[in-house]
Amino acid sequence: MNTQRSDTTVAAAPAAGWAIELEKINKRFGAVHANKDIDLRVQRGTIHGIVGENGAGKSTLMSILYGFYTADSGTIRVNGQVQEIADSRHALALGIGMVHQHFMLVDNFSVLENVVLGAEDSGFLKPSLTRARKELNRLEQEYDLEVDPDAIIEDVSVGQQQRVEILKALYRGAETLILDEPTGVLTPKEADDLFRVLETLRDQGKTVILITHKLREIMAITDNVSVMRQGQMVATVKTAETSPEQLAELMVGRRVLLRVDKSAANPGKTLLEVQNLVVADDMGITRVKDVSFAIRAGEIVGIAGVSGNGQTELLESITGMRDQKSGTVVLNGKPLALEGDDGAARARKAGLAHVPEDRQRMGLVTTFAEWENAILGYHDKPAYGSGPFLDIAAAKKAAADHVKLFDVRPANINLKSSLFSGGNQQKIVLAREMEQDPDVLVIGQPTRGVDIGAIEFIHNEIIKMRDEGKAILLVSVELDEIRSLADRILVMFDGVIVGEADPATATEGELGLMMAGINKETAPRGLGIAEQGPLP
Amino acid sequence: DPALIYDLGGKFDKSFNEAAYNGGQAWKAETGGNFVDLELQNDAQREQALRRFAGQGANPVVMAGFSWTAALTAVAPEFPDTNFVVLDTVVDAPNVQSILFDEHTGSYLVGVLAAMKSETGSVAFIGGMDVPLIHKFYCGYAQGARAVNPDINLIENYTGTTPAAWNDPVTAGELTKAAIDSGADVIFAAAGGSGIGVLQAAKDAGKFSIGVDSNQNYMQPGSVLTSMVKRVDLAVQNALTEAADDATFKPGLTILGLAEDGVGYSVDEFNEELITDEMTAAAEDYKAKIIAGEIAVHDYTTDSSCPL
Amino acid sequence: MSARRPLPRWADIALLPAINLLMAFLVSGLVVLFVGENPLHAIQVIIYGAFGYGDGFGYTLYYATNFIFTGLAVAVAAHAGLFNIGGDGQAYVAGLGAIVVALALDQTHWLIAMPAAIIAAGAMGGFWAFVPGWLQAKRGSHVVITTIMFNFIAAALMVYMVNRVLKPATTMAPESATIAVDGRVPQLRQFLSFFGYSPVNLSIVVAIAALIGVYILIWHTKFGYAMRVLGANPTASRYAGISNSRMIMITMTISGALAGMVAINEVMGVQNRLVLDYVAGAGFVGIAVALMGRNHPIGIALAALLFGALYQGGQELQFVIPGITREMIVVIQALVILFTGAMEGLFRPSLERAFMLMGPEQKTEAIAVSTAKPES
Amino acid sequence: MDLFAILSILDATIRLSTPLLLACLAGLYSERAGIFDIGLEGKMLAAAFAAGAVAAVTGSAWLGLMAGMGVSLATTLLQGAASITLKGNQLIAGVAINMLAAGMTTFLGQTWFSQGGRTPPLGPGGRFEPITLPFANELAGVPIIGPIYAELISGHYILVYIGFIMVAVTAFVLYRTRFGLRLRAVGENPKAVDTAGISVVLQRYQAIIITGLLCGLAGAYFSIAQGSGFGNNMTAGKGYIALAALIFAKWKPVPAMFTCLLFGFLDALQIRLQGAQLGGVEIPVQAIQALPYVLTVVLLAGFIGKAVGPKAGGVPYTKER
Ligand SMILES: Nc1ncnc2c1ncn2[C@@H]1O[C@H](COP(=O)(O)OP(=O)(O)OP(=O)(O)O)[C@@H](O)[C@H]1O
Ligand SMILES: Nc1ncnc2c1ncn2[C@@H]1O[C@H](COP(=O)(O)OP(=O)(O)OP(=O)(O)O)[C@@H](O)[C@H]1O
Ligand SMILES: [Mg+2]
Ligand SMILES: [Mg+2]
Repeated sequence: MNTQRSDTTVAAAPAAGWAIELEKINKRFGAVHANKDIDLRVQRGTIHGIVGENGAGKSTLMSILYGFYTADSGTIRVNGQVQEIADSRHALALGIGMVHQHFMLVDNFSVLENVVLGAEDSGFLKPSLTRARKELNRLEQEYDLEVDPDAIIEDVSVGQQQRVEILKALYRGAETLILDEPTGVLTPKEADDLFRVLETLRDQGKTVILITHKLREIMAITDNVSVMRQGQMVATVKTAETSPEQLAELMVGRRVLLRVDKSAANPGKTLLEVQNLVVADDMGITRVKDVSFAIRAGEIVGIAGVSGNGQTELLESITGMRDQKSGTVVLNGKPLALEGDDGAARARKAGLAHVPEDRQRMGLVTTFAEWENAILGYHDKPAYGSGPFLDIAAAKKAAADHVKLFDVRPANINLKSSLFSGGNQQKIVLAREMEQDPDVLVIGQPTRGVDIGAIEFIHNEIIKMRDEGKAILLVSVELDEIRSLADRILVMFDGVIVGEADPATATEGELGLMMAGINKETAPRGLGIAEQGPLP
Repeated sequence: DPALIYDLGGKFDKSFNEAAYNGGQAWKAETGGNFVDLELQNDAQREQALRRFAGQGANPVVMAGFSWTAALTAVAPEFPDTNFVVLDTVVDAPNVQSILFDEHTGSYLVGVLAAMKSETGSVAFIGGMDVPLIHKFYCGYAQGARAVNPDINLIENYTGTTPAAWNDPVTAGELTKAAIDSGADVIFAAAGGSGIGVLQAAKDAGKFSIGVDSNQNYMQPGSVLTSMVKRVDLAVQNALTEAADDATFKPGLTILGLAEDGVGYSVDEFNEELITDEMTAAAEDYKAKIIAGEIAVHDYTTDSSCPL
Repeated sequence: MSARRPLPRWADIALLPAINLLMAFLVSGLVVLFVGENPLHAIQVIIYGAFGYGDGFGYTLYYATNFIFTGLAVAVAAHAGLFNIGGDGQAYVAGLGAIVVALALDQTHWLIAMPAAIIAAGAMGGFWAFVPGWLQAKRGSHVVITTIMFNFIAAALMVYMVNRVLKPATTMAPESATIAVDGRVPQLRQFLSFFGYSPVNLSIVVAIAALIGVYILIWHTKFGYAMRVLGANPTASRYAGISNSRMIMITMTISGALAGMVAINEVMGVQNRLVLDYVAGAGFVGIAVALMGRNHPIGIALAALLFGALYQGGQELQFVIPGITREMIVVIQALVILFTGAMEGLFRPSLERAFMLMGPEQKTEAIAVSTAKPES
Repeated sequence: MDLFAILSILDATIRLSTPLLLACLAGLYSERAGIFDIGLEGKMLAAAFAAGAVAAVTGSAWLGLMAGMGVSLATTLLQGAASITLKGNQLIAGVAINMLAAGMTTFLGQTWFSQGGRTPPLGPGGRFEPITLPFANELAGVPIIGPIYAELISGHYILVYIGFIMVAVTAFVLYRTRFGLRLRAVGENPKAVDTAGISVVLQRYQAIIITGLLCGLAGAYFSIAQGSGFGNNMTAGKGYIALAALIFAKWKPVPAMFTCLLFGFLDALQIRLQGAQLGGVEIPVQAIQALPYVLTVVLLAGFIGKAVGPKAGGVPYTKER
């Protein structure tokens, strides 16, 4: 139905011509048919959005265009010329650059080295580095993309890393820039900066292809948008002629509720209390500075903040993964003994469940079958075997239940976890943690990289937990998400809770100011227990 | 056919096992007979090899090396009609001939020669694996050197403590260089395959070395002073002939010493320039006295000590 | 561009290895030809020597016993993400425990001496692996280096112990006193005359028990689960509340104790005394065995049997064909490792293509399941 | 200890550390490119044999060296085919190479020379001779500096000097050239390299070619410089020690040099400490022999801390999950 319309809406060759034309692209990974007969045309000098559920094949398609994968069949035309893009070198030569969903940076290299890698001028590095430094300076000024060329990648924020990726592409003279979920890890401010850059690029006549799950971004910045579902291209429309609701329906194949629907909170007794927590990171730098707050049964407390302000360390410390320097975490009235490298086990036993920020690195063992991941962290429970033995049948039973309850697709508990799409991986983790019936649930970035269908589902589950009387601590860099889920918002800046806000009344602007640490003095210090000491 | 089994060093070690092999070859040339032989891969194969050869009718079965004790003790009673000959160790069974060598007396003589040749008053010994048998070499050598020069400085080193020490010319060479750096100018190598490194290093530094087991004088002509020969070849050759026939087979212990020419020092065209008449005379004198029992050379293996 | 599809499971675990093994023998055959011998005859001799008669098969099993232990040692550590190169040293040092107990108890009965020696050998071998494990867990010293170093240290220690402590004054060879008959592990030939004089002994029962034990440990216990989490993703294991440092130490200890069982086979079952260097590289063969066996007990049992057969068949080859030296056997073993282990992918593409041609409409369902097997 | 004794030890240190250093640098190229290499031992052994054999037959050390490097390279390419092209397990490939070399060298040696696997002793010209640096003799008389220059710095085989020059070359290549940048990148994050339009496979092959050549130098050192002819298993585990040194040095060239010197020094010391007394009691020789290894462990535990290798090491590069 929709393919029809795609032809009528943007059929005639536009004045500026087609930058990219893909025809009947097919790609299989083993048994997975990731791209089926895909057609896509991108007009030069526009920003073209691509949306679709997790695993719809967006990244695969773009990787084919970028020469990282080779299509099994199909044709690619760049600027009207048929091209066999054999590798990324070729794509780069054709003026196609790509910023991958997972950054393609060498962690222990400097920014400069990363930019130069693969685009060196000569056998010796010196001249290339000198030229790149100059060029970076120019690009930085032109696009207002500030980075320290000598900083080491692993030391800089993800936002900065992304700038490096963009600079890498621009340095190579990209005319068409592909961005795969660029805002998944960005703060609102960083995202705004990025969009400004993209608009500048468009104004200069460059072409941008933007993959994102956030329909708001699509509506705000793209000229045209294509929708993919289960390996197929289902529609391409002019952004001006569509609506988020329509896009969502195209993506998922059913109506999606884009707003969270929740009743007012009904808080009970205090379940989690964090008192004067001080935590250092791996390098020994203090990241959490005397943080105190409490969460009561039946409420969701959101922690907002620009990433890198201590949220990660706070979460890891509360959940027993990271030793604290001082302070106490009290759960259900009892202090938790969290020190040692198995603190997480004790936290869980006491009734604290944890959905980590980074599911692939932490929340899952990607080489394990789904059912094995369904008991991660809870494998010691008597429910999964008596004494030292593991009751595989019980674990599989639990996995099957999770899969059913959370609609994990494919519903195959024997499948290796890495073969699930990001959204489904997230559901696997959520199911595991929520189904243990914890008193307190700590969730980091619940919907990072997750498609809107799944987001709707995840948000509903979180609300459901709250309504069952659990205490929920939610950390997210998505201000929207915090605002729609949380009952109270704590804003964290530089390791300190700088203020508390009511999601119903606080505006995005106010929150943004607090997140930037502006009103440190004037903002209310918030909760009762936080009154205990002066600011450090 | 008779069988000959070498020890782990392998049959071409330029030293002990090779001497046994040469004995076999000499026997072959002499009698026109044929023998089967085998190199071991590991210790576990010893019993297997013995049973295999005895079982297929080889007689006699000759073994070279002190590591055969346990295997032969186990297997000999199983094959009472087979004659076994073992070199360098003693196995007490009615169908076993054990052949030992008086390495200490032979070493004594090369010690005499070394001390007389030395200008620095310092001589060295580089042993292979650190085991009592090699200490026996050293102890004889040391006594001989002290007999000539009571003040002589003795340097004693071993290439290692595992069987790999028999085959480590690099370490042996380094030990030699170290010994030379501390003043030694004659170095006795009782180190199996590692000895090559000693001979080479001595040659490179313009010093003298002493070979072992086989006559190694040819290996670095002009630098190898002499070799402490242990006539394993003769012993093997004789064993192959005598033990084949129960009439001539001599079960029990046979000791080959200076008197039997079982051990000694070698002089040939490669080293006659190096050994003066005076040195020959002294060595022959000591040899006669030892044979006559006037000089008792202490055997390290009797009490694990070396009184000097 | 032809899309390739994964092989059916049976082809993956049986056909492909068989082809690779064949390839290894083919190349070995060329080497045999090079020395002017008949390769077919050589293969015949190897197979006959390894499996053809009681004695030979007994020897095959005796070697395989060692390789099962060292293979399991490597595999257990590998599941926890640790590369234990120190099997040789661990097995060597375990000999101390075995000999001391065996000599102390050899007037009693093997039913008493053997279990006690198993504990002692396991403790010594385990300790020798625990220290590198502890250093890794607490000090971050790379276990690969420390286990290599511990191999060398073990060699020095054992020479000292054998020469200076355990050797009776009267013996020339560097070896301990001999264990009295009552204290020795019984030989299988005592029950089955089929095995002739071969040294295969009851240790093989311990080996089989170890195979089963490791299987249960890794896939059917909570500890094994935790081990595999650690091996696959140390961050996730910390997230799961698993104490990584404790796991590393315990796993290394188990690994070392398994390697230490070689001492039971060698010291109490075969040599009846402690000799120098009795491990003879079995620890290193264990690496190959574990890798070839995909760290799975069944694979390890098969790989150990293969290597046992190569050792024994190779020995036979030397007896029968004098032109083939012991090094030739090492070459054949190396080629087997190369083709079945490192170059196992050599024929995969062609095989996949062959399967595509044979049955183009493979059931995707079956394929999805086959790729889902957790890789170990 | 007088100056002479110290110089003697340091001199031996240099001699003993050279093959370690060459092998360690060889490993550095391969491991920095993401290929774990426990096959250093086998490659050195193969090279030692080839060098010894060719030098014995032709009487030319240089031809021997070429042969050693050639054979080592061929062996490396075989290993590379297994672990890069066929994406096989890198550790198994290394183990196989080690065994293959151990068997083949002795086997071929026996077949060709009938000396139990040894190659015939080398005549003059077949072996590298120590090089006397300019003015060594003239300066020898100068106090302190003179002996140091004449004994310690001068008078080594050419391969020794090549080894130490290679440290500087490697540091330069690694940190100052395009090749080095790509090499380091491909061992850390091959995907980043691939998406930057560089062939991961090609880059890795280039790296191991250098590994092969350096192992060739190291192996030749054993048979035609330090020794005179090839002997069975003559590398005696040095490949493993070199690997340990590489990890110890955290995969960096200059630290690698110091580590190899340290290991060489301990080895030299060990040789000279035999029969040493401590408080009137003779230290067991085994204790002294174990010293370098014990010290390595202690240093590693006490000072070095966690050695984190190139992140992509050991994993064959595939695009598909
Ligand atoms: N390298 C690969 N190997 C095997 N399967 C893959 C690979 N890359 C992607 N797939 C599979 O192909 C399908 C499409 O994946 P792709 O990454 O293109 O989805 P996507 O639309 O980008 O999803 P997301 O929104 O989660 O990023 C998925 O089923 C995925 O599991
Ligand atoms: N520019 C350089 N030129 C030569 N050698 C260098 C250079 N930079 C680093 N090195 C070598 O690396 C050692 C440590 O350097 P550094 O701490 O920068 O490495 P790193 O950043 O930790 O590791 P990596 O090499 O992975 O970047 C130095 O002692 C030196 O040997
Ligand atoms: Mg994607
Ligand atoms: Mg650096």
